[in-house]
Order: sequence, then C-alpha cells, then structure tokens
Amino acid sequence: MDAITLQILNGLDKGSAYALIALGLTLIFGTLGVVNFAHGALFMIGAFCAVTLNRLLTLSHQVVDETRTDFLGNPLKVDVPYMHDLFGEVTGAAIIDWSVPLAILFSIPVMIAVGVIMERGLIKHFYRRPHADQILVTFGLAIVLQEIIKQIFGANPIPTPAPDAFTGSFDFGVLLGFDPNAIIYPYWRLVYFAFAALIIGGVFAFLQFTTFGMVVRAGMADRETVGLLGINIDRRFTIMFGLAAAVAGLAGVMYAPINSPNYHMGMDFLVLSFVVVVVGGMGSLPGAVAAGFLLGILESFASMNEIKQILPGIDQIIIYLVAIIILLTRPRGLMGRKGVMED
Amino acid sequence: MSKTTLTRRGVLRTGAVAGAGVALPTIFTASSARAFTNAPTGGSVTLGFNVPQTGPYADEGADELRAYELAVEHLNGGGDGGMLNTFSSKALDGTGIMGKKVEYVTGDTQTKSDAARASAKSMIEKDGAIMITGGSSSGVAIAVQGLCQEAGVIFMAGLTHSNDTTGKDKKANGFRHFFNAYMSGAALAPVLAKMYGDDRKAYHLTADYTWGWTQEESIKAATEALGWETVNAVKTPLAQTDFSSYIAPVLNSGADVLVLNHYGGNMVNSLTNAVQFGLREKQVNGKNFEIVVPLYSRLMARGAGENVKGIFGSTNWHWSLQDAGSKAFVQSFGTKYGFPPSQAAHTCYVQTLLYADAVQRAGSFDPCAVGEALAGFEFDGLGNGPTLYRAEDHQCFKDVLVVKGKENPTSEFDLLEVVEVTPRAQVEYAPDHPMFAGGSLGACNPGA
Amino acid sequence: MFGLGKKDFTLFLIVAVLALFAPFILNPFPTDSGLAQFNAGYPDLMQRFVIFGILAIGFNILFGLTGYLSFGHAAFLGVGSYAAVWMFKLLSMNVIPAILLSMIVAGLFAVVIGYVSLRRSGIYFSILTLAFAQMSYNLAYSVLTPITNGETGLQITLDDPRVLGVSATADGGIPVTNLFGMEMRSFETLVLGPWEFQFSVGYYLAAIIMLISFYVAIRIFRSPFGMMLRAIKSNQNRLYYTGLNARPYTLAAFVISGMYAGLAGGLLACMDPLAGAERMQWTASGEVVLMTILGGAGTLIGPVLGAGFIKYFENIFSKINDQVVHGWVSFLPDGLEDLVVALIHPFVGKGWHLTLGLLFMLIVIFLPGGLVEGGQRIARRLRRKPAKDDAKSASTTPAE
Amino acid sequence: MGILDVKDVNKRFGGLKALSEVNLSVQENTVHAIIGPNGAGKSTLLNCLVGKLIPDTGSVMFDGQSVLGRKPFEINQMGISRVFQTPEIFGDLTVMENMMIPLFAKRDGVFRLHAIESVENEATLRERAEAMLSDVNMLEKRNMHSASMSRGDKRRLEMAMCLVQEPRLLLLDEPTAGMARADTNNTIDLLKEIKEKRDITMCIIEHDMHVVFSLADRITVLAQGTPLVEDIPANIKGHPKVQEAYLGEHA
Repeated sequence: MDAITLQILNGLDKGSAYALIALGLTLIFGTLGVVNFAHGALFMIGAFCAVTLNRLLTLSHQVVDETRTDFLGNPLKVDVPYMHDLFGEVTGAAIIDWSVPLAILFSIPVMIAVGVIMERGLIKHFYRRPHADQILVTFGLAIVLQEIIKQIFGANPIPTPAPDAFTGSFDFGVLLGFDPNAIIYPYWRLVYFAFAALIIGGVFAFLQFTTFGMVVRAGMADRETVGLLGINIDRRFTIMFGLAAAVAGLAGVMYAPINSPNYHMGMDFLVLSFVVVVVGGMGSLPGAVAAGFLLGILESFASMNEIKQILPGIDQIIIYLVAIIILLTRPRGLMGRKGVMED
Repeated sequence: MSKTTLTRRGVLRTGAVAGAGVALPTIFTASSARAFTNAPTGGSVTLGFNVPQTGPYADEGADELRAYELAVEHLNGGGDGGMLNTFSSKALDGTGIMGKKVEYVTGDTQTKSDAARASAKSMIEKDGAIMITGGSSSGVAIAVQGLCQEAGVIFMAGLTHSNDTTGKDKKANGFRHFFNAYMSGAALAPVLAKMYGDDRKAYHLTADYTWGWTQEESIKAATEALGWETVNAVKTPLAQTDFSSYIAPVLNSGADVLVLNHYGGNMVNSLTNAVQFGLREKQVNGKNFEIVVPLYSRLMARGAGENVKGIFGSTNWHWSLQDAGSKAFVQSFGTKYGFPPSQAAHTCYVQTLLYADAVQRAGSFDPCAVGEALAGFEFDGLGNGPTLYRAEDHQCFKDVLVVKGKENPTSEFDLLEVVEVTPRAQVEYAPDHPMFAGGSLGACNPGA
Repeated sequence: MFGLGKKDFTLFLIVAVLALFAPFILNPFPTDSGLAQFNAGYPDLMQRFVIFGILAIGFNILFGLTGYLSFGHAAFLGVGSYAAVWMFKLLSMNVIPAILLSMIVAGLFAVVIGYVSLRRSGIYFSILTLAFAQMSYNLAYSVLTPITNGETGLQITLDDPRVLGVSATADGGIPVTNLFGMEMRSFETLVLGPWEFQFSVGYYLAAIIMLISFYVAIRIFRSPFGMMLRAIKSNQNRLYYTGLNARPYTLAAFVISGMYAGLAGGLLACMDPLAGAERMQWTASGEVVLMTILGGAGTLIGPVLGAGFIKYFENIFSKINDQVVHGWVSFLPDGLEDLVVALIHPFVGKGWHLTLGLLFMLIVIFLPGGLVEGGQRIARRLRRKPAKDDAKSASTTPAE
Repeated sequence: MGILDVKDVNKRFGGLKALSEVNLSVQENTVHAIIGPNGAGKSTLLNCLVGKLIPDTGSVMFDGQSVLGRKPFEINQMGISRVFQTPEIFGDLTVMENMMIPLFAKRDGVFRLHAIESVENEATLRERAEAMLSDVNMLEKRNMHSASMSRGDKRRLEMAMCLVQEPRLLLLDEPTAGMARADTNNTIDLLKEIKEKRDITMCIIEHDMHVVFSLADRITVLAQGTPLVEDIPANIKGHPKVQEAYLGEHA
C-alpha cells in the first residue's frame, strides 16, 4: 500500500512536468492552430534561465590564495562572487542559494519576450501554412535554440541546486499514517507539484474569468466568428503565445533542481509532451492536464519491480502503449473535439 | 584531361575483379597491389579521430579531441613533448611517425553506432585514414571496432568500459587501453568492504543496455565474493531522465547500499535524485545508507554538483596522480587549454602515442605488423604505472584507481580524490574468464 | 517510353544519369585542394544518398499522396536492417536473400502497424505510428537484445552458422557481403590529373535499386491507385460516397511505403552489415519527414533531394574542424584569419546541427514547397517568365 | 414497390425524436422530392439512406436489398450516388481526374491495387468521362484544377461525377442551398436536362419549394420528423397541412 502511495506521489510529480509542458503546447495549438515543435526548447530555455541567473549571481573576481596550489602547481586563484562583496558573505551566499526561486521572477519577462518574438517574428507567418511546414520550421527553430544553448553552456548537465531550505526530504508517510521511513519524499518535489498546481489553476482561472480569456476561448472554438466580431484576435494570440512560453519556461525553471539542465532536455520532453497532448485530445486544456497526470502515474507504476517482473520492459513502453490503447478506444483522445487536426 | 594516370587505392580482391568485370570498364587494370588499406604515400600520414561532437557526450568528445590534437602536436615535435619524455619506449623522436608528418581528420559519432560507423567509413574511404580512434561509449566502440576489422585498419578504442569490447566482441584489429567493468569491480569491492563492512545489502539500478548489464554483473560478482548480498537489481530505461520512481522504493527494500550502474546523463540524474530522496541521511539495518557509482567520470561528476561528495567509484586515470607521466601530461594539457584533462582525454592521448610507437617499432603502417608490435607490449611512463597490452584479447592491464567525491573541492575540476591505487595484479583475469568468453580475436586484417 | 510520359521519362533519365555519374558529379574539387573537404563522392556517402533516397521516395508515396504523416517510419528501416543482418548470419553473405527478406519483414510489420494506426487520421495517426516506432526502439535497445544486440547493434561474427556460405573466410576473417561474388565494399579509383574518382560496387548496386524504386514510384504516381491516394488526401468523404473504401488504399500505400523503408534498411545492412537500434528512434523517423518536406512533399524528385541535402550536411559539415577552416583562410593576415575562423567555427564541426537547423528554417520560410519549388522558381526566373499562379496551384501542395 | 422503400423508420438523438414512422417509396424513373421546413428531419432521413446513420427501427430497402448496416461506399456500389449540399469534389485534382475516380469505382469496385497501370491508358474510361463532361458543358475545363473553379462549376462537376457512374438512384441534398437566384436557375435547368436526357431516378431533399415544383414528379412533405403528405406537385401547393407546416415555421 505504501509502495503504491509512493508511486502515486512520483506519478503526480512527473505528471506535473508533463502537464505544464502539454498545457502550453495545446494552448498554442488550440489558439493558433500551430504545431509547435519548439515547445520543448522553451522548457529547456526556462531551465537555463535558472542556470543563467545562478551564473550572474556568482559572477566573481579572483583572489590569489598563496597557501594552496592549483593543478599546475601555481598559486590557487579562488573565485569570490561580487554578491559577497556587495551584501557580505552571509547575505550574499543566501541570495545565491535562492537563485532558483529568484529565477522565477527573472524568467517570466524573459520567456514572455522569447515567446512574443518567436510569434511575431516567425510563427505568425505560418498560420496559413500547412502543418508540415509548421513542423519543419519549428523543428529547425528548436535545433537552433538548443545549439545556441550548447555553444554557450556546453553539452554536460549543469547542477542547479534548490535552496538549502528545500533540499533533503521529509517523511510524508507518517502524515498519512504509515510506518516511519515508508514514504520519504523530497521537499523540492512537493514544491514542484504545488507550483504546477498553482500555475495550472492560474491559467484556467485566467481563461475562465477574464474577458481576455473568454475571447481567447471563443477564438479557440471558432476563430473566424470571433474575427468577424471585429475583435483583434491576432494581438491576443500573440499574448497567448507569450503566456504559453512563460508556462513552459516556469516549468523548466522549477525543474532545474530535480534534474540538472542540459541542452537536449527539451527534445527529451518534446515527444512525451506531444503524446500527452494527443492522448488528452488536441486543443483540450483539461485533457492535456488529465493526460499528463495519468501518464505520469502509469509510468511510475510500470517502473515498480513487482510489475516489471511480470512484464519485463514494460516501463520502456508504457506511455506509448497507453497512448495506443486510448487512441483506439477514444478516437480523439480523452477530451478532444471533433474535427481538430483530423484531415 | 591531358594526362591520365591510374592508381589503385581501393580494396579490390582478385575475385571481385573477376566478378565485377562486367561493371567496370577496361581502363581499370590491376596495378601492383599494396599490402594494406590506405598505406600512406606522401610525406604525411592521416589518423581518424572519431568522437562524439553532438549529443549528450559532446563535452567528453571535445576533451578527447583536445587530447588528440595535443598528441599530434607532440608526435610532430611541437609543444613540450608531454608524455613522450616519460614513455618507456624511446622509439618516437618527434619527427612524426616513421618520418611522416602526422595529420588528422575528425568525425562525429553522435554516440550512435550507425553514425559512428558512417563517420569512420568516411574517414577511411575519403580521407585515407590509416587508424581510427575515439568514442565515448561501448556500443560505438564495438561497432567501430567491427568496422575497422572489416576495412583493415587499426582501431584504438577511446572511452569504452564494457567487458564485451575485449570480451565477446574483441577483434584482432582493435585495442583498448581503458579499463573495464570487471576491473572496476575487482578494484572497488575490497575498498567498499573495508569502508562499509562485509555484510552489506546492495540494491542495483542498472541502465538497461549491454554496458549496464556487464557492469552490474561484474560489481555483483566482486561484492558478493566479499560477503555482500544483492537484494535487488532493477533495470532502468536509457531514455529515463527522472529516476524518482526507481529510487523511491529503495529505502523499503532492506538494502543499505545503492549501486548506480549508470553513465553520463543517466548517472547525473540518478545520483541527484537519490540524494534528493535523502538516501544518504538514512540509517538502514543499523548502518549508514551508502551510494556507489562504479564508473566515475570527472566531466559527468560536475553535472551532479555537490551530490558526488563522499561517493566511491573507480576511474581509469585522474589528473592528480603524481607519477612523472601524469604530471607531464597534465602540465602540457593544462598549459595549452587552461584546465586539467579528463580520463577520456588521457586514454585517447595515450592510445595515439601507443599506436605511433608501435608503427615506429614495427617499421611499417601495416595493421598486422602494428598489431604484432602492440600485442604483449609492456610499457611504463604513461600515467598508469607498468602496463601490459595483453596479446590474447588486446586489453591493457594496469593499476586501477578507486576514487571518491571530494568534500572540499578547490575548483570546478577538483571533484575527485584518489582513495587507493589498486595494483594491476588484483584486477587481472584469465582471457577465458566467463565474463569475457564467447568471442575470438580472429585473424588480423590488413585490408588487401 | 517504359510506360512513362515524356516529362516523367525525361525526369527519370536525368535521375539515372545523375546516379550513374555521381562519382564524378559529387567530386568536383581536386583531391589536394582545400575544397576537397566538400567532395561527397566517396562510396559510403554516395550509398547513403541513394539509400535514404529510397527511404524518402517510399515515405512520399504515403505522405505526399495520401497526406498521412507517419512519424514512425524509421521502425521499418530498422526491422529491414535486422532482417538483412539475420539473413547474413544464418543463410549467406549474398545480398539478394537479405534484401528480399528485409522487404518482406518490413511489409508484414507495416501491415500490423498500419492496420491499427489507420483506424485514425490526422495527428492521431501520426502519434500512433510514433508510439509503435518508439516501442520498437525502446525494446530493441533493451529487452530484445538477444535478437537485436541492443546498444551495439546486430553484427555478423565468426561463429555465425551461414548454412549456405562460410562462417569465416580461409584467412580467418569475417566474410563480406556480396552479390554472387562481387563484394559490396570493393571499389576502383580512377585518377584524372588532380582528381580522384571512386567507383564502388555497393554504390552501383544501391543506385540501380534506387532507380528501380524511383521508376516504380513514378508508375504508382501516375496509376489509378496513385490517383485514388491523392483523392484520399483531397476529400475522403467524397471518396466514400463514390463507392471506394479508403482504408485498403491507405493500408496498401502504408505497406508499400513500409517495404520501401525495409528495402532501404536492408540495403544499408548490405553496404555495412550492422543494424543499430538508433535507426528506429523517433529522431530517425523525424529525419525522413524532414527530408520529404525539405525536398518537396508530393513531388517525385523532392524527397531524393531532401535526403541528399540532410545526409550531405551530416557527413560533410560534421567533419570540418578548426584545422580545416584555418587551412582555407591561411592566406589572410593572422588576426583576420583567427577572426574568420572564429566566425565560421560555430557552424561547422560540432556545430553542424546549428547550420542544419538554420537551413531548415530558411528553406521553409523562403521556399514553401521545398527545394523543388526553389528549383522551379529559379527555372522560371531564367526563362524570364512571370510566375504563374496556376502553375503553383496545379502542383500538389503538402498535406495539412 | 418502388426502387427505394423506406418503412417505419424511427431515429432518436438522445431525447430528440428526429424521425418517427417515416414511410416513403420512390418509384423508378421519377423525380421524388422531399421537402420540409428546417429541422423537419430531411437530412437525418438522407443520412439513413446513404449509410451514415442507422435508424433505430424500420427498414430501408433499395431494389429489394436492405441498405441498413452497409457502409456508404457499399451503398454507392449498389447504385446510389449522392450530391452534397456544398459540392464535395476532389479539390486537389483536375476536373478530368475527378471524373475518372467514379468511373474506376464503378468498374473496379471498392478497392483494386492497380498501382502499375497508367491512368493515361484507360481510353474507354476517358472517353466516357469526356462525353459526360461535354454533357454538362465542362469539357473545355477538363484540365483545370477543380478547387479553383466557381461554385456553380463545382456543383456541375459533382453532378457529372455522380451521373457518370450511371446510378440507379441519385440523391441530391439541397442542391441549390445558399445559391444566388441565377445559379439556382442554372442548376434547375441542369437537372431538368438530366431528367430529360436520361432514364434516371432522383430523390431531391430541398428546403426551397420553388426548386422542386419545377422538377419533381412526386413530393413528400416532412415536418417534425414525420411525413405529412405525399402527392404530385400540383396537389401539394395548396395543401393546408403544407401551408401550416411552412407558415408555422415562419411564424
């Protein structure tokens, strides 16, 4: 029982990452009708926002320490971050320690700007082009973005730890009445889950309760009619693209402490998030979220030993297997609408 | 088109000429066939450096390439000569190889067997490379080794740790300087037993592909021989990025040691996840819970950041070694590039020197002659102490380093400290050891 | 001629001439010149051009005609390769049985995957094919290792049975793939002044098979069957009410296209007897899609051009390192030389992905309809004719 | 017994009764119109005839065989062709290609793998297609890209595609819906011409009474999913129930 609870927790956590990426992907698809293969790259750029801020905060000057030597036998040069000079060693270290949460603030404007530039500069010209062209151009863009990151930051993963206050784990099982040590869960993953829930809730509330959101939803349902009403839907769609980019970016920022960011993490998530979106139903926001959590949880269950012993290799294929079963039983995914991307 | 000369560089056997006669016009007359593929003609000789330049191992590949460039510089008499000065064999004199200037071509393996072979083929067919070297994974090494055997050139493996490279997939034209999973186990197990006791219960997480399996098998055998019990061994998909669902159940399994048979990005993520789940702060069976990473790479350890502190593993070489060879290499590499070399860089540099030396001693670029010169070659001064290139399987036998993550690193390169240098005798095994059985070197292939 | 219309015959003839003289055409630069780096006329790359050409031609029969975008086509390439290597291991090193088996196995695989996936259309179909291919890849890399040899890829070894051949050659080596004694890897070099041209048996076998595949593809495009496939893309509803069942047509197209992929996979194994699991990964499937769109989906020659384009960058640009760049610009003063090298550096060698990505974007932005469209534009400009709209609308546009 | 017999057909969508107790018989070589106000169930009835919908109860017999449970393409192969409300043609194909497809369907059945033969060599079929095109005055447009034609031409093309199959029953779903008066008249003329030139049975679903009175031999008036009257046009015009049904709609 505790093993199952543990895997549900893991699943919710994986699911939140899938859901956040899929949410933006389906939002862009639903509003703009664009199949965005560069969405994974936005997630990756988000994670590198955290890395960048960390790098900025740790900008250092070098102080020579005569007592120690470096690998060539010369006196060791020790890096001293300017933050320590500015705010003193304790406060400076604390600011650096909190670089990931601070990166949330840093990433929002950056990601919105990236999103808006992408939309205005490139995607806009592809609204009326075939999906095949959209795939080609966004795939090309994804490669370019990740190669730029690779040229700047290298190919290796870059450790980006969470603040000390959130490292480590706590005994979640005791809260639920299990034995001590039965369910140990890292703080940061709980933070991630809560954060994801907050963002998802925020996006839904925004679309549900603001006029802006209502127009966008109407546009998702029937773009031409809304256009006929004389509302400048294009400008709103640009903003939506920025928003979707910000959601993907925030998902990336917060993901950085879970897995050290590397330049190809976007591609790793891209295929999965497409599967999530399609399983949820193209263009359906609740579908994307539901499918994200569903696949996350099923993936976690499939990695349990007890299950792998019966079905070797099931964890390798579970997501795809579930996708096939769902698409064969429900033609348009969990909550897809008729006629979307079926021609 | 005033003058038409005709040479043969191709790999064309008489049988093929007869068979292909229909397809080939008569201007192709058989001239004096040379004895081997891509025999160097002019004043230079071309080596092929096949390293990952894209994909997750690109940084490791870049470091390998730096080492190759350095080796070429030294062979051609440039720089400070590096390990040429400490190498026990004095055949090389800084005038290239057999008086021919060393040139090189590079290619991208993409860490994919297919792409690596395409890239190697292009270097052999287009650029006339006489030797191929490099690589950052065992799958690629074995695939390229197979290709070189067929094409009739020498393959000097780069970073490849699987037992199979010099085990069931060994080839007469292929040579490995790097250590292997068996050696990791043999070196690591006694240290682990000493540090953590001999009644530990281990839980393995293993990357689900051939290298992972051979390492799991090796470590299991070595630790069980010293009294450890293996509670469970779970395979994880290669493409996995979040290992939480594999790590979470470890605490309740009764195990008190977690062995991560992962490399590269897998290792960074699984180790990071394991530390996040607080495994190292727990007590199980009245002992501190411990994590072991049998194959360490400094480049990868960087990706895991703080999490590597105090974690044991093994490595082929480390820049902090204080023997003359290592110091010379670190000196020239560090001076040229500004940071210390990785173990991948070291093995690639050494392989290049060993190849050049073998050619010089054999007095020929003929792969069979070079192979003979390498087989059974005893040498020293290249950073690992006295070393033997065993004739039976073309595996180098040398000391193995047991390392652990450093608690107080002085720089971003200073992540590991050497705990023990396991002597060569302790990691040796018979060529027909069951973990290496099933293949044969076959005959050397000069290509024509 | 040969059952082709005049235009098609001309196209076929051009392709045939290009294929047969490729060793000359692809090696325009003298061997010792700095530009020799850009020569592509060596056997391995030429083989890859035509083999991936076959793959893209086959893919285009499905995607270009019916509009069904398969994102799992690499799986058929992979099983084709595995089938061929197994044939080399078990039967003999002759390529004929290997090629035949690779087509049959890929065809059967396509029947199963197609039967299930074609129950859905649009992106749902794409994701179904992607899911099947990824499952094949993941399993081939791990639990199916006994069949696929996982990470390393399936290789031939000295102790394979090879019932109709020999396990090892007389001198202890592994036998070589051949066509009744003609070894695939053997080649002849012709030296003309500073130029060197290589003629490879393997390349010519692959090129001839590519020409046959191309010919068959033209016939399919011009056949009633091909017309039905275009009708499916255009209006499936009308097709149903015209008394035609789209499903067997799409399934047939899927299987034919799968067999093309299997053939390509089999040929890859014939040229180099190793079948790696990465051949089945989604990125490999994506590459086929990119080749087709890049060249021009729905056009006859486009996919072949697209395949050549991508493979050229993969194999040529990835090999340009700083040393080579320095060689090109060594005539410049030192400071300027370093600057130029620094500017070129990000786009070559390990940066070849960046160049490829940029080119994808540029082509799709400025040449909608791919390279073929670009060629047509240039041709029109040369003829100084104003671009006509009907010419554009008459050509088959890519699927939505 | 007509060529098409609809007996006691009922169809519900959830709580909504779309068709109730529909009985209808279309006689061979007549033009039978089904008219009714919006929401009368005309389209539902048509969809039951062509296999898109299956009635909850009742039977639909075509030439003595039930069409129920058959797919649209099987029903077409039985001899029923359909013209859609908005012309459904193969927009990416040329006019001639549009014509060839129904001919292939007629000759080769629902599927045939004729992958190596050339369309160019099908001389007989081409002649028939050209003859049909000249019948509808479109021969000169045969190489045109069909998507770029006017709506009227598309309508003609669609009819030609149906007629070239020589169907035993041609179903027309509001063939003039959304058309300007001139186009409507052209279509009426076209249909009249077809009716005169060929022995053909037509069943027209129409909202516009003007269209049907000039064409139909018999008219069924449908209201709220059930047939009100069936008679010759002359008797329909002044029928009180019809007035009521239509006025009711306008009120």
